[in-house]
Amino acid sequence: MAQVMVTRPAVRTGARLRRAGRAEAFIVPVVLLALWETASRAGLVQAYLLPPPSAVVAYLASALLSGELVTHVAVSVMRVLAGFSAGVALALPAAVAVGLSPRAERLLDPTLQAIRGIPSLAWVPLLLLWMGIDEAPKVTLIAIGAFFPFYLNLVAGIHGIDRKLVEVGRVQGLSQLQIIRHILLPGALPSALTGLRAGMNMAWLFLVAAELIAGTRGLGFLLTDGRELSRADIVLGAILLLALLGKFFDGILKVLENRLLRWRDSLKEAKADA
Amino acid sequence: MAQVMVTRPAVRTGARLRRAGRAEAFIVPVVLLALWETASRAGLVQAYLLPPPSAVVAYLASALLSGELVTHVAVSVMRVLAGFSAGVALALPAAVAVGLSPRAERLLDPTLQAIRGIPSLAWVPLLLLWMGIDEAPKVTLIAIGAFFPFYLNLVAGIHGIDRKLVEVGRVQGLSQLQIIRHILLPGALPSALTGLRAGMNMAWLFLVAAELIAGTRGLGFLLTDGRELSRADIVLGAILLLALLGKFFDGILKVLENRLLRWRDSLKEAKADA
Amino acid sequence: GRSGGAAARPPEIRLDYAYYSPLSLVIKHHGWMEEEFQADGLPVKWVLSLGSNKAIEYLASESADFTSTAGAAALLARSNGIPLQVVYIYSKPEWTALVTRKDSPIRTVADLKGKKVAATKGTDPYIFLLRALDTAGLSQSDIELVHLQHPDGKAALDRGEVDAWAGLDPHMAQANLESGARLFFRNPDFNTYGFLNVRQSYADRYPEIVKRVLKVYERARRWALEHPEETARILAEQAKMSPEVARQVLTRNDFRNPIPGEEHRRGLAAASRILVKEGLIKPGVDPEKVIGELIRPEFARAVVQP
Amino acid sequence: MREVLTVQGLSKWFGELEVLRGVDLTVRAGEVVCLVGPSGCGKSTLLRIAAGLETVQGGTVAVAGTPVRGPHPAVGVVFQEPRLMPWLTVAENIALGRRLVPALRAQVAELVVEMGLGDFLDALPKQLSGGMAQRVAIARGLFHHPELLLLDEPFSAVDALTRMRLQEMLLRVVRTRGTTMLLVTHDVDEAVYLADRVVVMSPRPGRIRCEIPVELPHPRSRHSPQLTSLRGRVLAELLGEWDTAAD
Amino acid sequence: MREVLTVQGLSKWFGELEVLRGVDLTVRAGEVVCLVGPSGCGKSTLLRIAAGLETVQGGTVAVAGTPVRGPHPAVGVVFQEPRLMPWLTVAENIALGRRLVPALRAQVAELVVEMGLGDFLDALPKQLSGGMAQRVAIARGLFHHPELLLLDEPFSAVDALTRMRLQEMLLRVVRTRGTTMLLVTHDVDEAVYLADRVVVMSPRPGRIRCEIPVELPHPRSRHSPQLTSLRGRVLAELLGEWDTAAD
Ligand SMILES: Nc1ncnc2c1ncn2[C@@H]1O[C@H](COP(=O)(O)OP(=O)(O)OP(=O)(O)O)[C@@H](O)[C@H]1O
Ligand SMILES: Nc1ncnc2c1ncn2[C@@H]1O[C@H](COP(=O)(O)OP(=O)(O)OP(=O)(O)O)[C@@H](O)[C@H]1O
Ligand SMILES: [Mg+2]
Ligand SMILES: [Mg+2]
Repeated sequence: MAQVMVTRPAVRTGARLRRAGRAEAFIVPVVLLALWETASRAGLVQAYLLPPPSAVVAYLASALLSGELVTHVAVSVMRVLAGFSAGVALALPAAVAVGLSPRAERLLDPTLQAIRGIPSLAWVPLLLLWMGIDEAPKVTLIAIGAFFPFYLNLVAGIHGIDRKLVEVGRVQGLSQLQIIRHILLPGALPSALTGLRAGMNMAWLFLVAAELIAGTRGLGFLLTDGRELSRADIVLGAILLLALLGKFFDGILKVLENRLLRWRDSLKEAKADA
Repeated sequence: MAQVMVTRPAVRTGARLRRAGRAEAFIVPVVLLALWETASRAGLVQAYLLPPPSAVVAYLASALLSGELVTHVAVSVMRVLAGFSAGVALALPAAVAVGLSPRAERLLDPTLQAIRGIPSLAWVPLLLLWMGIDEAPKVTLIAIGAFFPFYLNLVAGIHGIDRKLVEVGRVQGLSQLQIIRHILLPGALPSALTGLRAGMNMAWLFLVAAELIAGTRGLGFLLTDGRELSRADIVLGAILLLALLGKFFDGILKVLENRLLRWRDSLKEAKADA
Repeated sequence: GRSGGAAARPPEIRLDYAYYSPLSLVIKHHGWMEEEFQADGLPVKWVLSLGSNKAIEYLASESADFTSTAGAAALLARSNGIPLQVVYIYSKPEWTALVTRKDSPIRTVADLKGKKVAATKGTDPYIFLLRALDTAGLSQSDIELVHLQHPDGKAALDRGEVDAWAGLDPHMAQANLESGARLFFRNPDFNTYGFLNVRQSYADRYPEIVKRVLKVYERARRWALEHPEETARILAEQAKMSPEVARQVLTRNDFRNPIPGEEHRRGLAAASRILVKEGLIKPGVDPEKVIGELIRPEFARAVVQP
Repeated sequence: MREVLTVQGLSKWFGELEVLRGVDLTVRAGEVVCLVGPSGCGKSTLLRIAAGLETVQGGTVAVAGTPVRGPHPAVGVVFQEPRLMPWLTVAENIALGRRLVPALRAQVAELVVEMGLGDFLDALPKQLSGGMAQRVAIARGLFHHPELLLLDEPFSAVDALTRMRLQEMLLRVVRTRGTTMLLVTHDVDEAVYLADRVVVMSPRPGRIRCEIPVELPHPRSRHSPQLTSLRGRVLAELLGEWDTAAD
Repeated sequence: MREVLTVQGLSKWFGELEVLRGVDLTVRAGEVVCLVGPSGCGKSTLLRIAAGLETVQGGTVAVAGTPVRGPHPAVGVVFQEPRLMPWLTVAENIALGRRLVPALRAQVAELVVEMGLGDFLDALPKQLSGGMAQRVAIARGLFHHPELLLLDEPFSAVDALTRMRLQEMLLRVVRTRGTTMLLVTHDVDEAVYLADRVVVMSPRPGRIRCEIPVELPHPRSRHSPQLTSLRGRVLAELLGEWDTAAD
């Protein structure tokens, strides 16, 4: 009988593995970009319809040098962060109420679910009407976008909490508020974090509609503007930046998720511990 | 010492309570509609900006009589269902792979997360380029919308599964496929159902962008058309229908959710059992 | 109150600029509007309109007070109850035409029979298409109309998804330069002009302000007539167009008659017949009456010197 | 003596399943009552009802003379499963709901050492063995000094020696704080060693089959002939019911 | 006799925590070995390693001569907690992963009756008492007829009489199917009654303190003097270690 299971040397689980992991993340995008560039150069698609990545990068570089890009990105990031925070801050009490009280659920949930069905583009004329054309309607629209995924996931998370744990809180003499704070919210945390990530995503998606409202700055504006001007390089540059920024903020939330959920004894954490 | 805890009479938990619950759902929307109608009639808002609900209903009634509305609704419902099914069908294997294999996660997840950041409007020119102007790009766009919420929630659900239960499957000699089928998927079901509902929502949201592509029918088209023609009653009628249809399909999924999750010993089911 | 006359003044001057209104770009570029109202301490707020329907939304929701649209869009809005009026014609643009691919066999409007044609419903190119069909004795049912947003129409044409496209500048100019797309049917009179609109109540309340804004527009118009090259440069720069596209677009703008009048009334009347036929104007609305209410030439007459 | 827990004519159904039928039970201040009975007879259910966690179909339950309508602040519960919050450390679980200021932490630490878990104050539940988790749950139940403590098989997952140590600790708590205890156990030795009274339940639908007083002063010797004979009586009662049920 | 489980020089750390130190253990075909030791000494960990669920830092583990690299089809495990799938009924949990065709269902039903859970074939886990859930878990472990069965405190949540019935059932399984068993328990009576050999572990880091063979034929009498004296020996070993550890 031979030596059986030896743990993998500590080194592998450390920096080296993580670096390998990061590298793997680039395989798919790099292959896609290479295909696209080749197709463009080979004339399979017209450059004015789908300019090659190099042309997009060239545009981005020039816009970066002119300082314009920084403004667009900064403005959009500010809007998304403001709207996202507002949406999440409103969704939290709503979800707690609906998650806990069947009465609140009957009263609020159907209406919220219906409002959830209103597409971002449909909000534009309404918000314009109510709030004019400054920052308020834009941030509000983004907040609406971020509200629902977080709300939905948090309600589901609260509904899914093990009744047994809530009973512990009750017999330990915790107040309703303490139960919410110490049991329901942490217990619903995995769902809430999924909701946070989905809400952040939605905030970025709604940004484009928001920046249809009388804007001249921001990535959403850049996208619409590029289309209006038939500038495929601008359109693709904006898409690229939106995708990267979305990914970046999602990445931050993912790190947060990994940290906050270390206590779990689940598949994910089992892998991480190994 | 008096009689203490008597269960509530069975009647209340039955039909009566349910009926009361349904009625409560209408309080908020009815109040909102009444306010809006009053504001319109009192001249607080111009009818050309925000026509009163009665005007919107009048438009819907006329469109219903002309048969036009039925077509719009039918076409949109078909597109949403087709796109939703396709998106979910694709997200399932992707989520299972990413949920189970850290390698698949490293390889696929970052790219998917970036693609998730591309807003619906940005997809329109790309899909047009790849798929032309028929049904294919519309359904594809809706599928893209439905894909991500389901994917994200299912991955989170699989990652959150109690490692202990998976171990049971392994020692009971279940194959990897059996573990997925009998443990991971049912265990991730609560999250998956949340994702299904979010995906259905996203499908309706993406519908509007999809119907910008060479459509003459569908609720998304109606919305865009109404805006193009400065017809606020059409815009609001379309919004109303989108909200109601979204709510309707969400309701179906919610019923499904309640049925499929009866096994849970959670807050929600505790309330339902009581 | 309404009696204020010259004394009444809004808190700020809110107006739009648009890539399809070269004069607005010229004014913004030179800062003439700010210059005009500086002495009064009135701030000027610019809003970018990315299309007629957005410009109308800004006007209707009182987010802006002067906005630029195509004439047909203003007509539709007025017929749907939005109380706007045209006070100035910023251009007689030939911004739309029928376009096909370089190698397409389509030569005349008659060739469109049974073909797929892309257009955006309710917009100038759409009306242009229907009027063009009319000249060849065709109607909408003789072609297969494909509803596409302007930039999407251009792409669809290029990819052969459609046989022709009711194009709009600058997409049209670009298609022409990029892939040699042909403008096979042109007629400047079938375009419905570039309207500068205000809300009726605003015009009633602040007639002096309206005149002074138009005065600035006049200044820009004269300057543009005198400096076509520089105007093209401004257009290229502000609207991120290549210089060639900007030059081509500018050649299709005619700045000579800024006063709303009979010419425009006729143009709108012709357009309105199409709009009524297509059901885009609500039944029960009298187009003649609407056009009468829409056109308000008094301010331009007072400002424009022949 | 004052009645801390009074149960009269209690009946409980879970849907179609009759679990308790006409249960009467009284626990007086300072008493230790042990509840034994076959698995599934309704012991946990009875405890949960006393804790205010279940509705009933008939009968009355009162704690210190007040009808039970929900969890009572003076009643502590140690559930049959550890039920630790997986996101809290051992110390945080024990002081659930309170901020772990240094003074409180010191108190918790003391209790944790008494439980033989000295090194695990800051461990997460997933890092504990079964018996360790159970001991944390006991510490949590004791921590807020309840007047009445309901314990559901609290020592089922610990080894014989740890169990003895914990039994002594419980008796010490009764002696020093005057805590009243109702303890479910399936270990008959444990029941007769700890209890002032052993209550034997019949198989489902659970009724009180008999109450066996254990009138021996503490400290008791675990192998005294009196305890051995009591043990025999309790087993016989259990066995009798078992045989009845098997018919 | 053939060695079914062979453990040599096993050492296991959880991060900074040394749990097992140089453990050697052999279980031969048809043997019943009981593992006793203080709570937290590494009994469950040792079982989990034998089941192929943990990596180790040193030493070898083999089942039927083959190094363990993961769960082995011929090894069954009954975990310390019931670990039932909450979405499956009792019958589905027992037949986990297989479609409940009528023939299979009949087999399951038979086992369920043997476990004293006759009426609960279609109940959900949330409708079971603690002891009932544990019995379902035992049934699941037995159901696929493993050659080697690892049981982690399988009877900790059931009453004395059910426990005896289940012990007899296990012995019957050993006799009729020749199943080999490694059983963790903290009940010394149970250990000496069931085992061919009792293995005593020391406190963490767990080592094998001693092995006490029980060379008495079955059926044994629970109160025979031999068993009582063996019980004393085991307790003394445990206690000895306890005292050593307490120093
Ligand atoms: N939530 C529930 N829904 C339905 N039935 C239940 C529920 N909880 C318990 N039961 C049933 O009630 C009966 C009594 O359960 P209880 O947990 O009180 O038993 P117990 O005496 O504590 O048993 P054990 O010693 O095995 O823990 C059991 O038959 C069980 O199936
Ligand atoms: N996943 C884990 N991570 C970190 N430490 C762990 C983990 N699992 C167990 N331990 C530690 O390993 C030690 C042994 O645990 P194990 O569960 O094997 O004990 P045990 O002998 O079964 O105890 P008990 O009789 O209480 O069940 C304990 O100190 C525990 O804290
Ligand atoms: Mg119980
Ligand atoms: Mg253990």
